Amino acid sequence: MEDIKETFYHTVAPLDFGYNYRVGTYLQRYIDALKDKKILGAKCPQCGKVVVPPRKYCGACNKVREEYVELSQEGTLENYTVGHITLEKGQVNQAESPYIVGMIKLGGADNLLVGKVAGVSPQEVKTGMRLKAVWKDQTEGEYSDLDHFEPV
Amino acid sequence: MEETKIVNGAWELSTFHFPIEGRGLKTMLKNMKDKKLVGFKCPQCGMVYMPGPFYCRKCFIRIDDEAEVSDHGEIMTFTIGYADVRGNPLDEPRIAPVVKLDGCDSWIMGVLEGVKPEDVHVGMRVKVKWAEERTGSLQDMQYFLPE
Amino acid sequence: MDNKVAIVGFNMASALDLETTRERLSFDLTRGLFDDLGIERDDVGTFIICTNDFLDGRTISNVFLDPSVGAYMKDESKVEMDGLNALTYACMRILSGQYETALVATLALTGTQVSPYLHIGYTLDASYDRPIKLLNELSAAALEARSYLAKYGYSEELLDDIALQDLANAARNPNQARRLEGVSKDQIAGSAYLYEPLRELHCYPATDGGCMMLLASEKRAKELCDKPVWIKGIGRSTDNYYLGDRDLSGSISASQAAERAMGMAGIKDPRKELDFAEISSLFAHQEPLLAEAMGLLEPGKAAEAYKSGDTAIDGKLPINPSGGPLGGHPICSSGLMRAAEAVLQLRGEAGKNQVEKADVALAHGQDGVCAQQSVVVVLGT
Amino acid sequence: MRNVGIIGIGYTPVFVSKRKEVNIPEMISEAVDAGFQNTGLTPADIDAMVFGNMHTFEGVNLPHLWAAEHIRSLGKPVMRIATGGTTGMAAFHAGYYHVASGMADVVMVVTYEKHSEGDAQVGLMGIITPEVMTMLAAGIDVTGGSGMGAIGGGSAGGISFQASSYLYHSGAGIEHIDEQAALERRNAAKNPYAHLKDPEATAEKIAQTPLVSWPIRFGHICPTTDGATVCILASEEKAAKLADKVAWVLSVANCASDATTANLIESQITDPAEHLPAIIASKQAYERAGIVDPKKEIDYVEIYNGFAHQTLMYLEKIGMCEVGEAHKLQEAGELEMNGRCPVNASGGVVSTNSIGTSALNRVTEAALQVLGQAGEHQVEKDVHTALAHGWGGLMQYVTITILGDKPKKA
Repeated sequence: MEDIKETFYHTVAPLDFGYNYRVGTYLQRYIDALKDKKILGAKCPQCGKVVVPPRKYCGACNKVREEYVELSQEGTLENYTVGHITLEKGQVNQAESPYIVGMIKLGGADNLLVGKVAGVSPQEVKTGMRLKAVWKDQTEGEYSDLDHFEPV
Repeated sequence: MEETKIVNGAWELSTFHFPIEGRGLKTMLKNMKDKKLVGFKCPQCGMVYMPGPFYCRKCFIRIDDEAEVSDHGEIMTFTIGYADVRGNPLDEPRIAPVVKLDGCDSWIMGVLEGVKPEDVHVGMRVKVKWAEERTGSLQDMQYFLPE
Repeated sequence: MDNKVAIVGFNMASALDLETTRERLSFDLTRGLFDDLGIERDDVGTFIICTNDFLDGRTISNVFLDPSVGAYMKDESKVEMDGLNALTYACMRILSGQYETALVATLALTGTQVSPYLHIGYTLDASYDRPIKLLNELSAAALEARSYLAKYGYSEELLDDIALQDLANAARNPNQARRLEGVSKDQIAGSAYLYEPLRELHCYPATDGGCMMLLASEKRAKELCDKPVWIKGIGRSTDNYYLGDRDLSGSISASQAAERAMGMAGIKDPRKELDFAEISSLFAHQEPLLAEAMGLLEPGKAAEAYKSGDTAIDGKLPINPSGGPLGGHPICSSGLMRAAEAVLQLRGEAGKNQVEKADVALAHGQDGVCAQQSVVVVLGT
Repeated sequence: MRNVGIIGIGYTPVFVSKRKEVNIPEMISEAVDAGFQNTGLTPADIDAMVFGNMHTFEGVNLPHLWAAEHIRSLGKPVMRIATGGTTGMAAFHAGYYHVASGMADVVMVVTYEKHSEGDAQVGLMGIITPEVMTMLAAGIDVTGGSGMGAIGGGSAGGISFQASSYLYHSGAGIEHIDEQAALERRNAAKNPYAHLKDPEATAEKIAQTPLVSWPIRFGHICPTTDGATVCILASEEKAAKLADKVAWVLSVANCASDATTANLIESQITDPAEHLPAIIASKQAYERAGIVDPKKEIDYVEIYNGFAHQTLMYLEKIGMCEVGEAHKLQEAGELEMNGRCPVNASGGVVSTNSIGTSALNRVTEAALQVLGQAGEHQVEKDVHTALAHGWGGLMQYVTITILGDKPKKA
């Protein structure tokens, strides 16, 4: 019986191919507002629902969202998970300490924003908590300007 | 319209471990030490492939029979390279033929020396120039020369 | 679709490490299938390959696979989703009348060649979710799991009960990759949290695998095999990408896909008319969630159903008697393997996992984060 | 088999090298919008969708998922097809089979590429990276340095072998490739959806561009383009209700061979210039469409020519002329828009290549000619039947679609 694995090459390709993604017109507005410590949503002219972050099409209504709406910086934690691992390049590693990923309903929005939740322990976090946005001191027009959410 | 911000991403190929078929190539390299070219022959249609895959494209059956191939052959097509893979100009144009070796049905790509670019042509007979010291690598087969 | 296209045969393999290459896996499985059916590659009219470039680590991942599935100088195309979508396309090609037979060829080496989680990573919104780095396949599934548990006030114990049933079924199934003999509830409940409430044994394992399936028209099917299994209905649908826009406690894609498939098959009361279901539940909670969305489980009754054994092999409506994707999930092949497992049951060849009455079955496949897309196929004898 | 027709086409407003303002879904949505606007249809009219592109070129897996809202696919079946350069037409064929099988009545096919966000060289390298790495590990020099196995000695290796072999077998010269590139760039100048346009292009101008790998020059090579294309297909019954004019699909066919650029992992047995798959697929397509003599019965051809020699080469493979005749037709002016065998009035792929759309654009451009809606680049002769061709992979895939101004008789 031939040793099948002996007939193979086991190849690695020490390459990561890079890409440069344009954020597009809607997320650019969102990022610009983050610099001013504001959170923007976009409103559908038909159903009136506001989504955050803003996106061009309301899929349900087949309408272009044209109006940007400033949202409250406070909201309710509707759903969350406590991460015990990290996934970097698809590899599972133990996290240094457990951390919280939340889905937050901001005042004025009709959908949930996925955000990092801090300032509360993983044992004490629960749905229904009121949270507020915490900003970086120096905002730079980056997604990371909105650092995390913490209990009000 | 205005340009918008760029965020970076990557295709993380570095995390892959690829198992690649190697029987044909390993067999070929191993035998080159003795200036021999060895492919594999389909027991049904008689097609000779080098490097030999483990199955026949046409008959769709396993191939396990080795077959020796000549180090002489014929140019099926060729190109003359003026730039490297990154598009930078080469110092000297390089003639790269695709050769069908006698006794083999698959084609092999290589480099042709000893002939001017304007004299190379399809159908030209060529032979392998073997290295004096051979190690069982493709460097053993240095290049093609006109027959 | 009254008995116009049938599954006449398949050949599959799955393991945590198959010790093979893509070419060898596809050749070995296809050759084996041809030998079983006594056919050659000229007997196949058209080939649908189903692989994914990000899993194969290659642009145009079918480039080297055409010859190794027998498609040299043949009609071939590639679907880049779950295998049941490739089955759908093969089915269309036969229904059009252009071809009598079609080979569906699916494979992925997501056990040994690449992390299975990368592939979902690349589906994320490149201009937002990827730079934010909070969502990945596992965190998204965990959010979905909590949403589902919270909806009916289920405890996390339900996840252990589901996983136990699946892993015990998988342990008896020679086609499965993860076979944990004597698996216990404590073992599951004691496995490490990845993202709460999901623990390691609530999640699919990284798996190598492939599945080749031959479909045929009514006429050819009867010539090629004694026990053709008929495709009675197919349904597919798509949900929004954005998790924050979706109700994660249910699945619109699965309910719409199931409604369409059952509509085509003429099934009005799935709980009565279906004999069992093979569902692509990649995480324990997805099994009742998807079953509920497809009308197979009464909403809010999942905890009872799993405790009472209604979903077990000898239950009222067995779900994943094969063990489902918790026993092995070679991406791209996984949904097609659900269909293949259903065929084994319908032919009465499922061995230790055979359900008693097996005449009509449902197979489900999914793509994207939290089953953004679903495909449902109804099969019958 | 049910008759299937093209009832609508939508392009992004421009096909250019860099769309710097929009993200991927926003760009695709422009073509989807155009599809709806041009036909007066709404998403409610669409039963199913087929989506295609080459996703490693942008590093987005299954982009139809992210773009679901933007392509208006919520609640709809969407099938993703990708087969290299043939992706656009392979997706079209999938749309065709959706309708022909009776599984859907109206199908929208969506394709795109946003090359500027990735690197086309990277995308193409990605086809054989593991194989190349294996060859390196086995001591084979693949960088064009020394020894055997250098991939064609240059960047356009595989294609150069094809072009070189084609010139040998046809008797054409490099000047004919120059002229073909010039002819198509001149045509492109009349097409608002083309990328490289040059109304003054001449063979002499093309001949001044540097040689990459004989006989391929820079001037023979396609650009990389950002753009998206949509095509809507319908059953005969639905088409009668939804459209005034229909380009009917008379047949589709495709064929795959082995990878035809020699590397040392997979032996090559197929001549890239003989291109058997093109011969097989076109014969099948003619047979299915009931065409006996394509030279007489096909009025217009769109060839997928990532490289300019391929227009001439494939005209011969698909039987529009005998081997060795294409360059003579070119010399006689017959390939021009006012010629007897007009080809690539759109400017072809050599002028515009957003790769996921490229093979679909061959179909949509052929359809526009059949419909008489090609505007400034409408050819002079009446177009009753047209053929669209695509190639992809490592030169081993071919797709063919034949369109007509009347549905096929049952």
